[in-house]
Amino acid sequence: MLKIENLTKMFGGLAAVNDVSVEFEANKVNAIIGPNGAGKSTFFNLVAGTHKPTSGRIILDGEDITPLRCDYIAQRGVGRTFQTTNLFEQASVLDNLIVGHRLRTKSGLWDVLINSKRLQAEEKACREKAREALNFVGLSHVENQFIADITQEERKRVAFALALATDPKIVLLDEPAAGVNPEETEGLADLMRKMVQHGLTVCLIEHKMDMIMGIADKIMVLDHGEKIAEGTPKEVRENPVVIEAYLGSDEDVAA
Amino acid sequence: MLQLKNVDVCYGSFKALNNISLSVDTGELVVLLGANGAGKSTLFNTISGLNKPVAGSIEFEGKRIGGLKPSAVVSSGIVQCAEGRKLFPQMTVMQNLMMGAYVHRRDKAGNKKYLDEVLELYPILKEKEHQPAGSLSGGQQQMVAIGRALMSRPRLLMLDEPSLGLAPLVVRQMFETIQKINSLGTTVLLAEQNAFAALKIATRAYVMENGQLVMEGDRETMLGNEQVRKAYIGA
Amino acid sequence: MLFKLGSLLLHPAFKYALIVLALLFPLFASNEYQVYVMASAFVWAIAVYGLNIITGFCGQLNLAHGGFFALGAYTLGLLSADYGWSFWPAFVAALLFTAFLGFLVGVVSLRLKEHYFAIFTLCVGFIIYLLLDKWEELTHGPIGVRDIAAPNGFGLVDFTQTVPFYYLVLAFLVFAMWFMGKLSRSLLGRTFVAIRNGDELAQSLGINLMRNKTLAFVLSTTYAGMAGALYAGMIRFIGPEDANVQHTFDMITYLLVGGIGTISGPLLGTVGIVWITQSLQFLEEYRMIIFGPLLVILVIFFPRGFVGSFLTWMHRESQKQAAPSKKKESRVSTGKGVENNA
Amino acid sequence: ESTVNIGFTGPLSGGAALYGENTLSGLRMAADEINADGGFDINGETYKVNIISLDDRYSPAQAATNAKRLKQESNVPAVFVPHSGGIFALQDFNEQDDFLIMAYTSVPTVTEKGNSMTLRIPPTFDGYVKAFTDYALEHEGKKLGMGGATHEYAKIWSSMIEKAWTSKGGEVVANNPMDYNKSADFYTGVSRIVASEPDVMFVGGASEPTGLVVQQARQLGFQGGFIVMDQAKIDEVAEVAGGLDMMNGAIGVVPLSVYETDAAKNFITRYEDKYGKTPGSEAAFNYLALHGLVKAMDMAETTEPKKIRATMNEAMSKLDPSKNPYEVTEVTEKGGFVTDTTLAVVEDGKIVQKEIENQ
Amino acid sequence: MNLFFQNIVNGLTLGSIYGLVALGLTLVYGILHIPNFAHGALYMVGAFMSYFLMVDLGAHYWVAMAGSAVIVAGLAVLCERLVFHPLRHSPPIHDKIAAIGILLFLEAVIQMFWGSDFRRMSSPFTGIMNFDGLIIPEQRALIIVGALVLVVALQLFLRKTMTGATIIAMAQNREGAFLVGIDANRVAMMTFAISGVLAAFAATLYAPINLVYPAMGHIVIMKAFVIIILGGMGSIPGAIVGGMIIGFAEAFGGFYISTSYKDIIAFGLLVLILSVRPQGLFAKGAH
Ligand SMILES: Nc1ncnc2c1ncn2[C@@H]1O[C@H](COP(=O)(O)OP(=O)(O)OP(=O)(O)O)[C@@H](O)[C@H]1O
Ligand SMILES: Nc1ncnc2c1ncn2[C@@H]1O[C@H](COP(=O)(O)OP(=O)(O)OP(=O)(O)O)[C@@H](O)[C@H]1O
Ligand SMILES: [Mg+2]
Ligand SMILES: [Mg+2]
Repeated sequence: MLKIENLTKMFGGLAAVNDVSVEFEANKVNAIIGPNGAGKSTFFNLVAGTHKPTSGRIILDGEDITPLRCDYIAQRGVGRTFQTTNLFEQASVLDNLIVGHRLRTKSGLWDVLINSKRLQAEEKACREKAREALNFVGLSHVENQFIADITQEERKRVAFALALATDPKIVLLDEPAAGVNPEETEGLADLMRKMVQHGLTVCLIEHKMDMIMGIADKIMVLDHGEKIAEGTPKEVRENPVVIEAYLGSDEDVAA
Repeated sequence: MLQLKNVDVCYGSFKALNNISLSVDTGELVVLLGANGAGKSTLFNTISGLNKPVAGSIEFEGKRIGGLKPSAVVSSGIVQCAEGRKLFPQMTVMQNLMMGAYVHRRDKAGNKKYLDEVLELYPILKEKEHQPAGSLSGGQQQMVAIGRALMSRPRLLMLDEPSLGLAPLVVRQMFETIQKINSLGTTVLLAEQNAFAALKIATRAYVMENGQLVMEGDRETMLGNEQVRKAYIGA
Repeated sequence: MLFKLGSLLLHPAFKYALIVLALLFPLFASNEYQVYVMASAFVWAIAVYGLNIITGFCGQLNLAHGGFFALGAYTLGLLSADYGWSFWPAFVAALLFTAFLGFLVGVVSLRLKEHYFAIFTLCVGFIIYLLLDKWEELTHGPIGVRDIAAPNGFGLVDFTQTVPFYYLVLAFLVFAMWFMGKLSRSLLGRTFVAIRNGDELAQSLGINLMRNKTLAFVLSTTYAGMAGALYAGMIRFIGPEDANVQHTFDMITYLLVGGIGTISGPLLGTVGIVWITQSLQFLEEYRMIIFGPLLVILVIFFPRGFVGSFLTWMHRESQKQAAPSKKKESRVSTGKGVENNA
Repeated sequence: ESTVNIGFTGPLSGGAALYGENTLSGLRMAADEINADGGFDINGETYKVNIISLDDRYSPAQAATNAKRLKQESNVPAVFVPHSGGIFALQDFNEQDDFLIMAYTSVPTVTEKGNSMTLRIPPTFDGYVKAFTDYALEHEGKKLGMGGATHEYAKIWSSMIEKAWTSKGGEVVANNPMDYNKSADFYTGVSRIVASEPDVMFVGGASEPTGLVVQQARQLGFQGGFIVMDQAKIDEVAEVAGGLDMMNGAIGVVPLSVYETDAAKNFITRYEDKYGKTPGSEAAFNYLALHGLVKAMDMAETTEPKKIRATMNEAMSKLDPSKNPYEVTEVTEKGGFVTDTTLAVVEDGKIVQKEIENQ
Repeated sequence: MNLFFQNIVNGLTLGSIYGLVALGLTLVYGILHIPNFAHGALYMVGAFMSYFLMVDLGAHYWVAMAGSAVIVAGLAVLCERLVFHPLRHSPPIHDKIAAIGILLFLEAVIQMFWGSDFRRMSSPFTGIMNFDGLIIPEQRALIIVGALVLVVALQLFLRKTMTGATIIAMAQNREGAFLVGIDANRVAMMTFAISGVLAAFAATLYAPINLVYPAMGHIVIMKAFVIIILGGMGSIPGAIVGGMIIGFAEAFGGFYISTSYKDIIAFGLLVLILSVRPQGLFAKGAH
């Protein structure tokens, strides 16, 4: 599905991502963990095209997407969320979501001017897509509320919905459960499982080990920009290098 | 030592804190549990003087501090280490720590002593003292933030989600040092999502929901409580 | 009660009522001067709608707007005065030219962010002014352009008369507002708003930043050009001072006071402030002593402008009425507070 | 007793406010005098004059709006406008709306375009140009450095000077106009002109910045004379430049203060009493224009603009000399006031009025 | 050759003034993120206050300068308290409009008291130094030296004093500053006060070789904005270097190309530089 070959990103003298090769399978939850500053977010930024890699290749479903700009990559089916999502506070949840499907539409200025059939159809499609995504994340009941009036966890779900509205094949989620309590974390994990059931591939950065261990099919561990381990949760958890660099030996606290 | 009675705080028409009464005794390590948006940060900011209560009273060591300016609260001995660290990114680690001593700026000798203590607690900061704080890793930044707070010589240290976004290894170290700080005599009020780790080092805990305190108890009671386990610790 | 009144204002029929009111205005007006002021307010309002597209929707504070307004006026003025074009072809040329120049400026400037973009465009506006002032061979320099053609009425109406001109401007204004309304609800408008909320997020949604920002910029300069051309046809004398940065600030004020990013705000703000300034004329040189603080007070107490504040209030009220109180349920207890005794 | 309203639109705030205020001060003074004298009469009824002034911040569009308002709400027969942009904008509709434009500008085109309801108050500057160039070529030298201002009025002046200078065999060694109203500093511009070693410098915008230009030219070692554009008044220029000694060899219009006539002296004293400062020509010209206008209404026995315009020539010729500091004697067909062209030169630190030699 | 040096002196004089005005602007921007469009009005008020103290009250030049600095600092603090402080949570466009409100108000008030006449203020430094044909009037030399002294003093204040450190802390993280007990209001007021003092000094230094009138701030403030963008918003060395770039561009462009195009040269330069370096010359990375 997503194949990364020798990916490197330098910021000045610093190798934020260093010669990472990895392959993510379709229809799985692929997690990335690692200490702070290991290059996880940078890795996502490279895949999504926000940053251009210094060297290496990114191949999505057999197509080399390395040179593409990020809006084209989004059109190829890469959706993502950010650690902090900026939504338009003074507009309703639904209004915020409609634009999510914009990349699948074609109408432009001229359509607005003559109020074309195409525009009407596409607007309808976008609205339906937004409702569908909202329904998927379980927030149909807040559709008319202002973003300013919904809770933190609901915002995270809206951010998911926004990524889903783009009709992605693969979604990149950057610390979606940061600052979310265990019960709600579980809810988000369920949501990710549901995405996979619906044929999506999930890529996830998280520090919450219990969650990762519970839902990940495969984990990649980054440290100082380098891949130090890769495997199933069980393999990773028992990997001495990972314990040394990231988990620590006391399982209690990590849990 | 710290006493809140019937405190209300509003953001515009939204009531973020509703009739909060809470107390912290000298030497305790009190944990405040609560979901996102429960109002933990709001409570801390209110105690710190960043928000003004619309009703109720806040007393610290017998003096009313509700409604004082943040600078006055810091001088009186309550120091907050806020969510998101709030460091001065272009200043060096040392400058950041020294800014922490701002309210005691005239006492040069005292500051030296506290600085040594902080560096003893976090030896890594000594190595990085001339680096800009913004260039450190997340965990190191959190250390600077706590170190800076300690430089203000708090008698009550308030820590707002210090483990947020940190790697498990670092989180564990973080809790260890919090316990250490507490055992050295500083009273601590700690807000956490990471309930299990927090409760393990706590004397007492409160649970907060939708701007209200809904439960209170010591460590054992809380750890034993079924509902708390389910909602805040996970299976 | 107030809420009911408010919903009346939001009723779709209300805008037709407004149009009828505007159509009848010349009959109510006690003299031609009032019609004239209203017509000039409408001209400015058209330009402010342009500013609303790039600044209100797309979030890029464009301080060259007054410059583009003047370019529209000059294109029409020079083509008609020096090259003998009649009004309407020159009008179309003015639209095309401001759109084209907007494209060029947009491509260069929209790479910049926030304050940098704002100040950069401030400088572009100033350069436009300097060019109009100094490039005498083309623009007549400080002497300005005279004998500009008035809109020809094809023998049916005489647009040099104030009242017919008022209706002409009104027609353009209604068109500008109509288009703006359509735009704001369309996918394109939503795309602009997405960009305002953040470049990164917008891009991750597959939105081509430069193309959309440039489109918004070109649209806004075209609006400015249209307003400028109408202005030239109204005053029929233009000079470099028409490109003064002050005009840009005036337009931002109109936009902000009315309600940035709203549909009716720009009109309300423009007409309101134009009349306020007219009615403060009796204070002569001291009127800025009143107007300055008034501006500050408006900005502090109505940060979203009159229309924006109203809309937010209406939304809150309607939510309240729809769902009186939605209690979040408690996780650990049955919702009563701690009996605290400490 | 009735009132006739007279309109004024000009800059009363913003960068050109001083100019607008000075203009208005002349009008106010004349109106006060007329009213203190008991007004004037039309067909037996006594009328007082009421000046209604509106600010236009130098904007032609605002001037047009103001004029509409003045006409519609106060039914003014005449509107005083002290800037050519505003005048051009008003000329678009003043015949149709039926009011006189009292234009204070010496730009010749305002009366050349054939607007039947425009009166140009100051003389056009063609006369000065000729006289100044002749004098300078004869007494100072052949090399001219041009350092005039860049506003519309100064531009027209400069181009006429340049033409006159070269056509009479002079040489323009530098042409470096400067923005007198907005410049932060003239040193650069002036040093560029001085570097070309001219015998004479053409300067002039508002008096005070002109003073700075003169001062800086002297500081940079310029020894020659100046041709001073009529907007600047030699006495005011000298005050800023650091005294008349700095201005030896300067040629300009005779400042009001040097006019030897009783009318002028008398006007200056009254103006100084009233406003506590020395009047400039914009005050004096507008003062006499309002007196002339009222005289015309008095004589025509009407406030109808067309009839006023028709009587204007006669009214000016009969105007009480004490109300006519510039001794305007006549109004041309096209609406221009006629005054004698004058010329003054600074010699040995004194302003000396010179006869203009006829060609 | 002398002409070349003459232009260097001209460039230095202009650059010093522009730099001083830009310094106050960049300070307020860097610390409080307010693009203070009213700064030019403070500059203008500074000139009028010195004029008033010198000409109407007969104070000595230096006394007038100090007095004016105190008054303008107070005025700037008032602006902060009454206008910018209530707007601290608003989007930046609101600050800009409010600042324009202040500007209109201040100009109108000054005009009410002093009218809009061009006024002339002289200083005790009227001599002219002549170095073998290179002419430097004393006041111009004073401007250059004064700007230098002020910049060094400001740097020392910010780097070496605790009070200066609080200002820097506030610039880097407002809430962090609260948390260590810095009184943010005091710092905000102090920042505005310093910007006011700088504006008053710049105006008083410059007034003797220029004219004093209500609109005198317009062009200077436009240039100051160009300068701080050029130098990187919030950067102190950037403001000085930017000031010098514009000063020299005007002096040399005005001399060797054309005076009437010198403004186009300055603004064109900015467009050119920003097209190549979108963050300005001295920006400390992206926000
Ligand atoms: N735009 C940038 N310019 C320069 N350095 C950068 C940039 N973005 C990231 N870095 C550096 O690259 C390294 C990796 O950062 P990254 O954000 O990818 O870490 P992370 O693994 O996501 O950490 P965390 O878990 O704290 O979010 C860090 O040292 C960071 O300082
Ligand atoms: N400045 C503000 N204006 C309006 N509402 C606010 C503001 N700050 C917080 N709130 C609201 O007050 C409530 C409590 O927020 P607070 O930040 O105190 O929660 P918290 O318990 O600290 O949550 P978290 O775990 O996310 O830090 C939330 O509903 C939040 O949306
Ligand atoms: Mg990250
Ligand atoms: Mg919080």
